[in-house]
Amino acid sequence: MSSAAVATTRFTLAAIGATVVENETYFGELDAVVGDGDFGFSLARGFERVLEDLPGYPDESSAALLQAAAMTISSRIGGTSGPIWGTAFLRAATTAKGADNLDPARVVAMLRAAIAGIMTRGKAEVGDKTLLDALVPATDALEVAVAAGESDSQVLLDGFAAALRQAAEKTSELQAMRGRASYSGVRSIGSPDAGAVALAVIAERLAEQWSARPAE
Amino acid sequence: MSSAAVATTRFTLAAIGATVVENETYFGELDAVVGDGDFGFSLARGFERVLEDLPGYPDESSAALLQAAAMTISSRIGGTSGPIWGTAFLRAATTAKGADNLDPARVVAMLRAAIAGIMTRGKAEVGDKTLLDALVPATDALEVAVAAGESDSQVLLDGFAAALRQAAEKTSELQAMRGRASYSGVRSIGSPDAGAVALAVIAERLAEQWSARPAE
Amino acid sequence: MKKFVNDPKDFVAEMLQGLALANPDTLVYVPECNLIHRADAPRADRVSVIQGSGSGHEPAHVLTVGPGMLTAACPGDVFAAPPVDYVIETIRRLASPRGVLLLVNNYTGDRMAFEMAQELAEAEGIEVRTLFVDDDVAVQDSLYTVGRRGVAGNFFVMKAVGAAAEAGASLDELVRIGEKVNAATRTMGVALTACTPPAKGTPLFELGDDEIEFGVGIHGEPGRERRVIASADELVGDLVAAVATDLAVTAGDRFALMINGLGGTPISELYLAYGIAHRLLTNRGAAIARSYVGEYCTSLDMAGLSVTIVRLDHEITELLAAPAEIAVRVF
Amino acid sequence: MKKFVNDPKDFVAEMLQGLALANPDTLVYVPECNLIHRADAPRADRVSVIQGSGSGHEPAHVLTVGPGMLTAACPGDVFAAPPVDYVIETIRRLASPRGVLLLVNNYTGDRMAFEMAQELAEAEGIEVRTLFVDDDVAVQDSLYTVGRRGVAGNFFVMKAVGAAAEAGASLDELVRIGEKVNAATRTMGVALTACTPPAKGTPLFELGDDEIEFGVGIHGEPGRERRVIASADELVGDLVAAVATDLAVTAGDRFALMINGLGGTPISELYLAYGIAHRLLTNRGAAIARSYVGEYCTSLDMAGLSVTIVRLDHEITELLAAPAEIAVRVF
Ligand SMILES: Nc1ncnc2c1ncn2[C@@H]1O[C@H](COP(=O)(O)OP(=O)(O)O)[C@@H](O)[C@H]1O
Ligand SMILES: Nc1ncnc2c1ncn2[C@@H]1O[C@H](COP(=O)(O)OP(=O)(O)O)[C@@H](O)[C@H]1O
Ligand SMILES: [Mg+2]
Ligand SMILES: [Mg+2]
Ligand SMILES: [Mg+2]
Ligand SMILES: [Mg+2]
Repeated sequence: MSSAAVATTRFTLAAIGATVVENETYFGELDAVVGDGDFGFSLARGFERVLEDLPGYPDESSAALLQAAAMTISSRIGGTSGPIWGTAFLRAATTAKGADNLDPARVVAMLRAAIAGIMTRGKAEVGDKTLLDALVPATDALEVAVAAGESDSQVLLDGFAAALRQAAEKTSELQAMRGRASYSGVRSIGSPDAGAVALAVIAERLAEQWSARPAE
Repeated sequence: MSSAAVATTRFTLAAIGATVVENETYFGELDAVVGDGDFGFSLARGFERVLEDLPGYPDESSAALLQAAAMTISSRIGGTSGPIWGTAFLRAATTAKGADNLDPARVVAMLRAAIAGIMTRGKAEVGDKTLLDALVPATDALEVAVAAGESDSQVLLDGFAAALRQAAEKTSELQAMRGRASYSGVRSIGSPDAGAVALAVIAERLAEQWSARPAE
Repeated sequence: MKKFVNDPKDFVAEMLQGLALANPDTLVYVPECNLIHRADAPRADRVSVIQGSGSGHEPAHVLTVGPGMLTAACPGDVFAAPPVDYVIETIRRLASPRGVLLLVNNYTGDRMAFEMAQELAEAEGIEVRTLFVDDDVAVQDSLYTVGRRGVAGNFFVMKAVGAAAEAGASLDELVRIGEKVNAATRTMGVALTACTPPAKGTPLFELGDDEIEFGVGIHGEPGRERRVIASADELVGDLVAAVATDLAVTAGDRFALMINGLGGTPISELYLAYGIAHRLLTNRGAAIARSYVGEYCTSLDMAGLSVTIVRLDHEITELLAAPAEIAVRVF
Repeated sequence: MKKFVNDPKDFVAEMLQGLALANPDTLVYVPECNLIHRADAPRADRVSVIQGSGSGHEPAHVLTVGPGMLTAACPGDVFAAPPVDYVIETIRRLASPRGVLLLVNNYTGDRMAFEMAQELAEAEGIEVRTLFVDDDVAVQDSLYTVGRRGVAGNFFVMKAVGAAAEAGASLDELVRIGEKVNAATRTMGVALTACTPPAKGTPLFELGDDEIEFGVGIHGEPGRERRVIASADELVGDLVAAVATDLAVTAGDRFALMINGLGGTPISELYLAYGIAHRLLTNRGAAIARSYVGEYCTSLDMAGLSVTIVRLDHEITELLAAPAEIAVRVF
């Protein structure tokens, strides 16, 4: 496997981790509106461990790196987010297996696998006002762009982040049907889902830093 | 005994009771500054009962009336104020015994007896920042005025109330040595003693209403 | 934020350290997986009863570990279900040949962690059953597909199952008992103030000086409805009406009645509320055979209370009355 | 004000009604004199142990009535000692040929009411002794001529005297034990928030968002010093230093350690604080032989805690460990 590809995955994990840690308070506040406010704390405790352990993760493939991250996430993050994010990373890792480079089509396949994993784990569907309501439409858009022949990763990532942001904002219109927010009934309408917004923030930061990724 | 004198005592008790009940919140706030805030509540629960029972109190003498009030106060008021005010009224009643009319000299004697009772009961002295620091100097002033030949009860009462007010305000300069306020140490300096201010308020209200007392 | 806390990240660990230091002979604390278990567990002749959930609900559940109640408690961070790994490790350490019973309050995060852990533990050959508690009548709309929440009523499930386990009941028997008690239990709560998680540092939601949250959960999540403060008679009356209607209280029935403080409510107010609830239920012809007033399942420093009723039969009454020795020492 | 209260004037009466309804078999409530007593008291072969004080400190003292602790409690209104008449009536109803012991926290109002009542009861031929509790080291300046206050340490006096009375000890013996325990006990507290008496409706004092009261009493009266909030390590460290210095803790001594919540502090924070205090004392070479964490003597809804230490000898240890059955049911 190309060590450049592994370096990019490492770079990506580091960027995600840093964004989650920096946004601990913000993500917690998003969850506090109609949830219980622990989302930022839970994610941060897991991803600060990912950042800490990242140097020691196996270097042989992107899949191995992602799988190691999935393990850290599962073992350190509690609440709903632990199983959800842990499953997502694990499924993505499995789908990355055997790939020399994570080309755009492969990334779409990894996202699809992550989505399927989240759905199985959380029994949520699109429309239930969860992070799926950002991830599914943004993955759809990414797939369309890739199918249309776009291959510049910066362009694709920018588009993905924009789609996540747009869809995350739109979750404000939804009533929560899953998770703690659902207990507030119609009062959950009017504010966006914490998990959806977190995905948008993470992708936006990654897109901003993408030009600084290791040379391939 | 003159029934006019008894009517005046009745009128005085009613006025005191009404003032205490009206000032429940204010007296409580005074006690809250460095005390525990129950002074207004305690007094009000006792004097509302005095007002209620007053029509049934024995009518034969001022002493009997005052003694009945002392009993109600002792049995209904808790905290420091129950024993202090109960003792004061009881001693005043005893000193009133046998008097046909409560002339100014007699009133001074009753106040002296009340003061002695409070001191025995509470082991407090002048300067300890209690209601004694209003009652003692005001009684001194009253005695001087009576000795100087003043006999108009309105004039005497006005002077008594003014002396109470002045002395009560001056308690701000003292550090509390008795009661809950004493636990705050030097922090008790700067605000007046609740009991002292309450006496001033009661005397002022009585002086205002004095012209409406039953004809003698 | 004004709290007794050092680094908020260490909040749960430092609380558990204190709990272990205060109970050196009876409790064991395993920091690696946030585990508190009886010093004499696991026992080959007893089913191990384990309850997990987020922290912030003390005395639930770390303080209810002991003979006659839980074998172990496996808490997560404040308001967060424990990570799956902690649960698996807990099950492994408490595994008994008679089996392991997991008591889980019905929340998405808790369900996922315990279901995943059960799967893994079974794969390792440990016999595991899971019992979900869902006593909160505030969540009743069928729209809310996640179902009712588990709140203070979980105490009764813990107590009954714990007593039966102590007496040597089988795993099947414990599941039967737990399901029966859960089905006979209803709770509804009201919050007068929001709570402040140490890591957040500010109240979870804003309430006006005269506003309250009706039908609130135990995680500081807002309730079903925001209202204006009313008299104790009215507030407790509405809570009693909600649980009594849902459980179809009828004359002649016998109940346990619990007033549970949410963390910031003085004991005096809880007893005042108890008196109101007791009278309202007996006015309906119900008999109150067991009374519980105090803190059983809290929401950090939230001021508020919940009312729980349990319809009693002979078996439940006996199990509730059985002795228990838990880490809450009052005298 | 957001509280579970109807007319504030009825607050104490309604609380006591609730308490009586929750404990129908064991407690008797006498509304005329705010009295809660054991259903089996007075007994001709036991000294009656009675504690009075203002209300608002629950579970002290109405909830600590029962076998092995108090025979009766005689509370006043919130933060107000009971009227003398209530105390006399209480003594009359609980009079025993073996005598009556009054436990009184050292405050002016309480002293006066109980001393007057004792005088009157003795005139009626009842043998009465009074024991004053004054464990609060926050009041140490000789300027404060009223002396130290009685605060959460009164629990240990009640518990030891209650156990001895239950075992049939004489009035003299109880006085000796009570004085010994009181002399071996020291407490110091800190408040993070002011409390709100129902009748006042607003907090007793104003504290800024980062301000705390150090050396606070249990009546919401301000403490010795206003400070800025600090870490739990620092706050608890200062409290431990104060009590340990005053009681001259030295290596090798054995202690009971209590973390008492003042009413609005979550159990989690109390255990966190317990861990700190335990470590600090053992660092000084002291051994902690008995641990108490929870609410023992509160100040309505005040957030805060106090640290109490009791130097143990064999006799005190035995009395503290003796069984007791009080009206706080946790399971
Ligand atoms: N059933 C579910 N399936 C997928 N995602 C979910 C589900 N429930 C909640 N989420 C996501 O998780 C986020 C909250 O995560 P977290 O705070 O860890 O959960 P909780 O505190 O409720 O256990 C929500 O904003 C939402 O995006
Ligand atoms: N030892 C004492 N002797 C006389 N008066 C006292 C004494 N201590 C306090 N007082 C008076 O009582 C007032 C407070 O009364 P109250 O609130 O009933 O007392 P507490 O709440 O401290 O028992 C004080 O403002 C003071 O005037
Ligand atoms: Mg959450
Ligand atoms: Mg007072
Ligand atoms: Mg959570
Ligand atoms: Mg008082």
